[in-house]
Amino acid sequence: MKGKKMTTVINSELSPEQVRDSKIYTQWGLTETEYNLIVTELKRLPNFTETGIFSGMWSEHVSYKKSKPILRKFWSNNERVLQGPGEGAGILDIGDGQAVVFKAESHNHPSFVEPYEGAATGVGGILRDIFSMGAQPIAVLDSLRFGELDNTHTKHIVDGVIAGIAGYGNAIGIPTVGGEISFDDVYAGNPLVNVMAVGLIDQTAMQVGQAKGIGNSIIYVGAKTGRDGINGASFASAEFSTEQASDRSAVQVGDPFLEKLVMDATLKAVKDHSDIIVGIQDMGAAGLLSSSSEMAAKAGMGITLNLDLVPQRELHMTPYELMLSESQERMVLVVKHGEEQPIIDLFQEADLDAVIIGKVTDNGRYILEFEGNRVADVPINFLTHAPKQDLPMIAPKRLSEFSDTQYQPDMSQVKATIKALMAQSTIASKASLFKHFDAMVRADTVIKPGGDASLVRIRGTKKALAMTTDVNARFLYLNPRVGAKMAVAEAARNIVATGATPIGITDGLNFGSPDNPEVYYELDQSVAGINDMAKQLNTPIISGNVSLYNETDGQAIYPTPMIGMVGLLDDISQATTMAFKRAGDVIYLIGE
Amino acid sequence: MKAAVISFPGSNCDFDMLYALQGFGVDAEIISAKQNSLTGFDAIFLPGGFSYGDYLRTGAIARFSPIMSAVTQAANAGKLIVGVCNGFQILTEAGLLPGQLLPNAKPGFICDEVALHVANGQTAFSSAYDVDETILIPIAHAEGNYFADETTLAKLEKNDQIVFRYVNNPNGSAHDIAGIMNEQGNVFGMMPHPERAVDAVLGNIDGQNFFKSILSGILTKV
Amino acid sequence: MYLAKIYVTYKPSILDPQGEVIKAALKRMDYVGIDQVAQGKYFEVKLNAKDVDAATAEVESFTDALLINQNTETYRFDLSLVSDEVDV
Amino acid sequence: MYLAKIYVTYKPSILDPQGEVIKAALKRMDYVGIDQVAQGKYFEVKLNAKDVDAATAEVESFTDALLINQNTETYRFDLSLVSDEVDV
Ligand SMILES: Nc1ncnc2c1ncn2[C@@H]1O[C@H](COP(=O)(O)OP(=O)(O)O)[C@@H](O)[C@H]1O
Repeated sequence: MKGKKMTTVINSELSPEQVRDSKIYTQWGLTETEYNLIVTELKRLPNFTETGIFSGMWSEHVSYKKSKPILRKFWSNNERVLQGPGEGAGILDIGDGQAVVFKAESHNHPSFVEPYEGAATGVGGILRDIFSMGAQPIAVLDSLRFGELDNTHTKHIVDGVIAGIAGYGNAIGIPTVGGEISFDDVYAGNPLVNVMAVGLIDQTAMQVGQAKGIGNSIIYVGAKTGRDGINGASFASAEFSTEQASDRSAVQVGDPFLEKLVMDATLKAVKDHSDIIVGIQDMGAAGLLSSSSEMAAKAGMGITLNLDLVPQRELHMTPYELMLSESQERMVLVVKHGEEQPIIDLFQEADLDAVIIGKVTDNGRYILEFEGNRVADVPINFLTHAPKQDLPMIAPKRLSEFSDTQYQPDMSQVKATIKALMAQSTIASKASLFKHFDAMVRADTVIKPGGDASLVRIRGTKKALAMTTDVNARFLYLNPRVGAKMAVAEAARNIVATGATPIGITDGLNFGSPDNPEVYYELDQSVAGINDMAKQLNTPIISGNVSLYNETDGQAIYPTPMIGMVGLLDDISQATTMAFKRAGDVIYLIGE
Repeated sequence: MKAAVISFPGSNCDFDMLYALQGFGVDAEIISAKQNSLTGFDAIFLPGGFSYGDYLRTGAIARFSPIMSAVTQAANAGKLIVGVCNGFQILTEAGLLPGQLLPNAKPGFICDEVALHVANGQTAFSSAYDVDETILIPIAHAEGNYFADETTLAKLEKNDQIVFRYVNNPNGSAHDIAGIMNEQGNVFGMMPHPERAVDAVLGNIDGQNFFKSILSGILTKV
Repeated sequence: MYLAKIYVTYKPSILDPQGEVIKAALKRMDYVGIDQVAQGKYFEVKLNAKDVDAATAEVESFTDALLINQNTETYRFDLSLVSDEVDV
Repeated sequence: MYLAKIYVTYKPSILDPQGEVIKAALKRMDYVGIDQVAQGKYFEVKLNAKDVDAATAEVESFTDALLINQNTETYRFDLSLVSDEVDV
C-alpha cells in the first residue's frame, strides 16, 4: 500500500529536559502547576512517556478532577444497590439471585468529527462496560441532540450518527430498544450522542475491575493496538474551536464483529472460570494506561507491564502511543498466576489475541518496560489521583433576569399552531430514524421504540425491565435544579406507564466548560435536582458519565443531564402499552 | 426430531432460533460452524446475524466455514435445511439456493414488521398456514433485495418454489420474493424472522405455523 | 512479492442502488454535470508467488472463489511486482 | 463526456476490519501466499465538463465532499475522455 514511512518523526522523543523546556505537556492538557507537582513528587524530571501518561490520567475525561466534587454528592445507596459508581457500571438487585447492570456513555466530540464511527464506537464502548462486569448486555438506548435540520451539515451528522448506532448495535446483536432525539440550534456545533446499555447478570458472577494478588498476570485480550484516537482523552476534555477542525489524531474505527467475539468469549470465561479470573476491565478512555493503572490502584497494588508484548497493528509504535491508544475492542483481564492457560485457550479458540503482558506487584508503582528499558516508573496512587480542583460557581445572570410572569400562549390560531407544532422536528415522529435500529434481536423486546419506555422481558421468569432516556434541556436552561427534577420525573412517568416500578438511574451529564463559574453552577444545581427527585422516587444513581467542554467558539450547549432510568415489572402479564385498545373505553386525565 | 442451529462467528439470532425450536418441544442444539459433521440431525437451521461481520458480502465468508460441507451433504441427503436472514444469504452464496441477496433498493437497514403472502402453502415450511393467508413477520436487514436472472425467476415461478412473498415489497426483491426453496423442496431460505414471532408476550405469533409446518413434515417422515 | 489491485463492479444488467443514491446526492449538491455513478469494490492484495503467471492464476482463483459473486459481479485487475518490505 | 475511475482506500493508520477478515478467510481456504489484504471502494463516475481541467477540479471537489471520509480515507483517480453514448 502507498503511505509515508512514519518511523522517524514519531521515534524522536524529547528528552526530559526538552519536555520541560518545550512545555509540550501544555499541549497535552497538563497545567504548569500539575507539571511542577509531578516533578516534586518524582524528585526528578518526568521523561516523555511519563509526562504523556500523567497527561492522559489527569485529563478531565479520565480523572473527573473537576466534576468529582459534585459527583460525590450523588445519592447512590439503597437496599437494591450491589454496585454504585466507581466500576464499569452500576448493579441493582432484582431478586431471584439476578441483577441488572447499566450505565451511560457520551461520545459527543468524536461524533461531531466523525459521526458514523463516533457513534458506533460509543455503542461499542458502553457495551464493553457492561460485559466487563460479567453481564450479558440485553439492550441499548440512546439520547441524541442535534442542531435544527435546516442544513446539510446537520443532516450529515444525523444520518451518520443513526447509521453508526445501527451499524454497531445491529451487527453485535444487542437490540436498540429506545432513546430520544431532539433538535435545537445550541447543539449545531456540539451534537450530543449519549448511549446507555443494560445488562443482566447472576449475582454470583459479578466481576470487578481490580488487580489483586501479587504475581497475578495481566492479560491483554481482543483487537491489536494501533494509533487510533491517541490522546482522545485529552481531546475530549478540550473545547472545540471551528478553526481546529483539522487538528485531530487518527479516528477510532469500530469493528462490531470483533467485539461480538470478545463479548461472547469474555462471558464464557466468566461463566467457566470465575475461580481464576481476578478482575476484568475494558480499555476505554486513555486505553491500556487507565485500565491497567486503575485496576491496580483500586486493589492497592502495583503493576509492571512489558510493552513489547502488546499486540500491535502498526509498526514502530512508541510507549506513549501504546499506552494512550484508544483502539477499540480491547480488554484487560487479571488472572491467577500459573492458571492463565485455560483463559488464553478460550480466547484463542475464538480467534482472539490473548497475551500475558505483565503482572501485579506489591510495590505500589506503575512500571513500563519497553525494548529492554524502563520507560516509566511512577507511584500508582499519585498517577491515578489527579490533583483535585475546586472551581468557583456563580448563578448565571439570565436566571435572575427571567421574569416571573407566566407566559401567555396566543390561542387565536389554535389549528395552525398545533399543525406547526406537529411539524417541528423535535415533536414529529422519529420512526424514520429508529427504524434503522434492530429493536427485536434476542427476541425479548416486549415494547419497542415508539412507546413511552421500552420493555424487555427476562427470559425464564415472569419479570421484565422497563427502560428510558429523558431530559428536556430547555427546562434546565430556565432553572437547572427544577429542570433536572423534571427530567427524573419524566423518566419515572415513562417507566410507570409500562406498568413497571422505577428502580434506578444512570446519567449522562453534558455541559459546557466547567471553568466557567456559571456552567459549574449549572452542573452543581442539576446534580442537586437529580438527587432531590431520585430520593423521593427511591431510584439511586448508580452510574453515569460526564462530558464537559461542550462548547463551540465560546457558545455552550444547554445544561443537558440525560437521565437513563430502569424499572422492574414483576409480572409481565401486567405490561401496558400506549395505544388505545378499544372504541368505547374511557379516557382519564390524571394529575393536576 | 433433532435440530442443529449453526452458530457462525457473528451469528446473533442463533439463540433466538434455538429457544423458538425448544419452545415447540424440539430437541435442538447449537453447533459451531467450526465443526464438520451433522450426523444425527433431522433438520439444520442457519440463523440470522452478521457472520464474519458481513464483511465483503453477506454470507460470502461464512459459506467457506468447515460446517458448510456437512450442510451441503445433509441437503443432498434430503434433510431439511432452513436459512433465515443471514442464513438465507449464506445458502445463496453457497449455491444451495439460487440467486443472491443484494443491498436494499433504498440503501439502509430496516427493522419492521411486514405482511407476507403465503404463496405456496404446500411445502414443508408453510403447510400449517392457510392457503393464501397473509401473515405479519418481522424483518431486520440491510441486504434483503432478492436477485436472480430471468431464467431462474421463471423457473422459481413455474416450480412453485416461491413460498412467501412480500405484500408491500420493502427492499426491492424480484417478484416480491421473501422466501424460496430449492427444487427438491428440502432447502429453504427467507429474509423475515419467524423466530421473532412465536411468543404471545411479544405481541405476534404469526411465526408459529412456520415451525409447526416443519415439525409436522418431519414427524410424518420419521 | 506481488501487489494485485482488483476492481469489482456490478454486471451492467444489475441495478446499483448505492450508485443511484450517490448520483442523486451529487445532483442535490449542485454537481450538475454528473451523468452516471457506479459504486464497486476495490481490493489491494499482496501475495507471494514464484512468478507472474503463478500470481495471476492465484488472483483469478481467489477472486472468483471469494471476492466476487459471479451472479452479479465482474472484475478486472492489475498486477505489479513490489518490494517485500512492508509499510502498512 | 469524461469517465473518472476513483479508488478509495483507508489511510495507512486506520483499522481495516474487512481486510483482516478477508485475509483470514483466504488463509483458511489455503491461499497460503497471501500477505496483506485491504478493501476499499471503487467508483466510476461519468460527467460532462468543458475540458480535462474542469473535469479534474469537479472530481476532486465531489470526491472530497461526498465520496470519501477525509478523516479516514484517501483516494486517487484516473480520468479519460469517453464517447457520450452510454452503457455502464
Ligand atoms: N455523572 C455520573 N453519575 C454517576 N456516576 C458517574 C457519573 N459519571 C461517571 N460516573 C461513574 O464513574 C465511573 C467512571 O466513569 P467513566 O470514566 O465514564 O467510565 P469509563 O472509564 O468506562 O468511561 C463509573 O463507575 C461511572 O458510573
